[in-house]
Amino acid sequence: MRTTVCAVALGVSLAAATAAAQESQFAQYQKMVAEGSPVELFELVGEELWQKKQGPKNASLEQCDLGLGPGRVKGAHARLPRYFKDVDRVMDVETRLLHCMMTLQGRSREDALKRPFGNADKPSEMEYLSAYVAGQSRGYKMSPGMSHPQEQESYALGKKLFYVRTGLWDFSCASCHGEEGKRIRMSELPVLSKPEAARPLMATWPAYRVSNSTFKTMQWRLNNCFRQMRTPEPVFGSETINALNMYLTVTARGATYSGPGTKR
Amino acid sequence: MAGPMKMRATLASGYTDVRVLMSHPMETGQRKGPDGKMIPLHFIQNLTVKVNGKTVVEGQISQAVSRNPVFSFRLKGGAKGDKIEVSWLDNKGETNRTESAVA
Amino acid sequence: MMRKWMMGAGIAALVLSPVAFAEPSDREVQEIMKRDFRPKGQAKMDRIEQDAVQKVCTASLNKPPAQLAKKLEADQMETIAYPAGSLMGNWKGGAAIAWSGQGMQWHEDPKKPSGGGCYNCHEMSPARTSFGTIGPSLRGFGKTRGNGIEMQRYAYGKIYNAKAYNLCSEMPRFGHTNSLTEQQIKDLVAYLLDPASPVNQ
Amino acid sequence: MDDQRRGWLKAAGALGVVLVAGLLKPVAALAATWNKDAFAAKSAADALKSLGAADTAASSDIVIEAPQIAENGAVVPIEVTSKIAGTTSIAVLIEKNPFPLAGKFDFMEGALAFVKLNVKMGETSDVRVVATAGGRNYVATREIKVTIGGCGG
Repeated sequence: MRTTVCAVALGVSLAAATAAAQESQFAQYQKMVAEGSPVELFELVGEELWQKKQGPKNASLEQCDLGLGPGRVKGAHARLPRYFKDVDRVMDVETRLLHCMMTLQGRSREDALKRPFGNADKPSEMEYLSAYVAGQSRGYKMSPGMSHPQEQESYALGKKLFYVRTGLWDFSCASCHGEEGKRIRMSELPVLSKPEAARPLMATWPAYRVSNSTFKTMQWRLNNCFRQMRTPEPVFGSETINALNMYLTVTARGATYSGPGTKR
Repeated sequence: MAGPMKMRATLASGYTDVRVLMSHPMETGQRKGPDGKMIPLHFIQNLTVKVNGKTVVEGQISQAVSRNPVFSFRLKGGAKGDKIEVSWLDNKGETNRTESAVA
Repeated sequence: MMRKWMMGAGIAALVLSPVAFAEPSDREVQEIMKRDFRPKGQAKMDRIEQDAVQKVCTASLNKPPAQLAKKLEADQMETIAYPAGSLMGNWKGGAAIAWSGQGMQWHEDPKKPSGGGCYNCHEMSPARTSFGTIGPSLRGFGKTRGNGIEMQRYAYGKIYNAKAYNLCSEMPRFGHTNSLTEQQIKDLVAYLLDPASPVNQ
Repeated sequence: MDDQRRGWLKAAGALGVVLVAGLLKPVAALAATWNKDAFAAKSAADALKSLGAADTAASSDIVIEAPQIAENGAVVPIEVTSKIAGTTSIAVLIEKNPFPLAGKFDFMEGALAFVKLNVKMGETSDVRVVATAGGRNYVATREIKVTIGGCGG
């Protein structure tokens, strides 16, 4: 109790000291793994796929409008999710990439989504593209859309969804990510409703994930959480997935994007 | 076909830092594929670092090196523009190489 | 689709605070989820159909009104089917069930037995150093609480349907959802209570 | 069969120059030696014997930088520096791996005795690093703990 009072009184410096004292036992590991990460290999392949002509229209994605206008990739990831007038809805980066595959390349939704999530032996097109696009936002401040009514709706829905008890085993996102200092086995669980926990996390997704030996996207992360919550499968690019992503990204806003990251 | 390699060679204080990323499955021969069959051993065995055509590091490695290997080496001194080349050879005889100038 | 609940939220929306405006109702959220999920493997759509417990715990953010909680806990207690005879199975079987985190996921074979995933959230045997902390430590459970029939019934019931004891508990209802069989739950009871179990060493 | 084989040899002879110039040379130009016995050894001691480094003296001039505890054994970063003058090679061995020798690096004029790599570790283990300088072998050891995380398994 006394430390809490002191921390408030002393402000930043002590707060920093407290954070250091509570540093994860895996901090050194995570730092070294991030320094020696193969993540850039995925950005390289993603850039090739971005420029590759394919689909019925034999077009590349280079004219894809990720929110800054056609063909502007620098800094775009850090401003997503946001409202897109041309489709009158909120989209995160993967939903928008899917949209561009369909509109620019003329591919069907089925074709473009045949394999949204890959594996180590064969990463997916979406994973490579996400790596490239995210890498182009390194150093940019995260500022998802928050002004359009639909963006605010999306945030509000995401926040509600975060606390919905559901699935065969009655979990909500908050069951695991709602309380400080909790673990699943040895995995430390960030309290994602808090900016200080959401920022470092959202600033490093998508990411090379050591457990999968490959690159993974945010939609995969959410999909995989629902799998472990024993629900049916959320639809790729659905309002539910976009809203959860919006809620987490808005909670993390202001962070400097430093991904694509490297995770356990 | 081999996936991409990426290298960065940068001048540090008194040495050149070489960081190289390689796409490779580094299969241990002890993992089952989706078809239930064991995936055979497939891993990089040799790697070579050259500066301006002269070999400076020769590495022999095993399947215990992680998938998509990342290595760092340090070269004495060095100057901007020095040509660094890294190549590898795996147990199936596949090879790849990349080169870049010290920045 | 969600326009309805944005009506009247216009003024709040002008203030750029993300927390200041109206939220969708629980019912609307349910409808959106039903539209946005698809059955896959053994995970059918009924799994996101909220029952009374899930509804109340969602609406109250896990702080249900006391009287309602009491009534629903009593309902949940009635779901617990106690087998006749001893509730103590084999602790060795229980050890494997407690350690396994598999089962009931959409990619898994429903014919294969599930694990209990106990170590995901609980410390149990001191020999297992990889354990979660979402639930309380169960180390020495039987040693400190005894292993008489009352304690067996409590442990069996808690694993079968944790919501009978604490309505908004984060613990799954392993028996009620047919995730674990009667024998598996008995084995877990033994893992918790048997003096020979590593949990009690 | 014999005829066929002779035919193939003849063709190979004719192509010999091309083969050497176009295919074999790049492969030969790579460091083509790979110490099979050392890498197949099932104990660190046997691996070191095969490397001709059975006798080692402890040295505090070999610096191993690695996490004390690794969250996932699939990628364990290890950084090794030998401050021993004239170091010509560094070998990295993971004692408890089925085949302990993970890598051996030879340093020629122009390179510092330094390497950083990621290795797989099946379980908590000592990591042994052997540096060779002036025909003598020096050793340093460090334990790395490996945990299992996640709830899918």
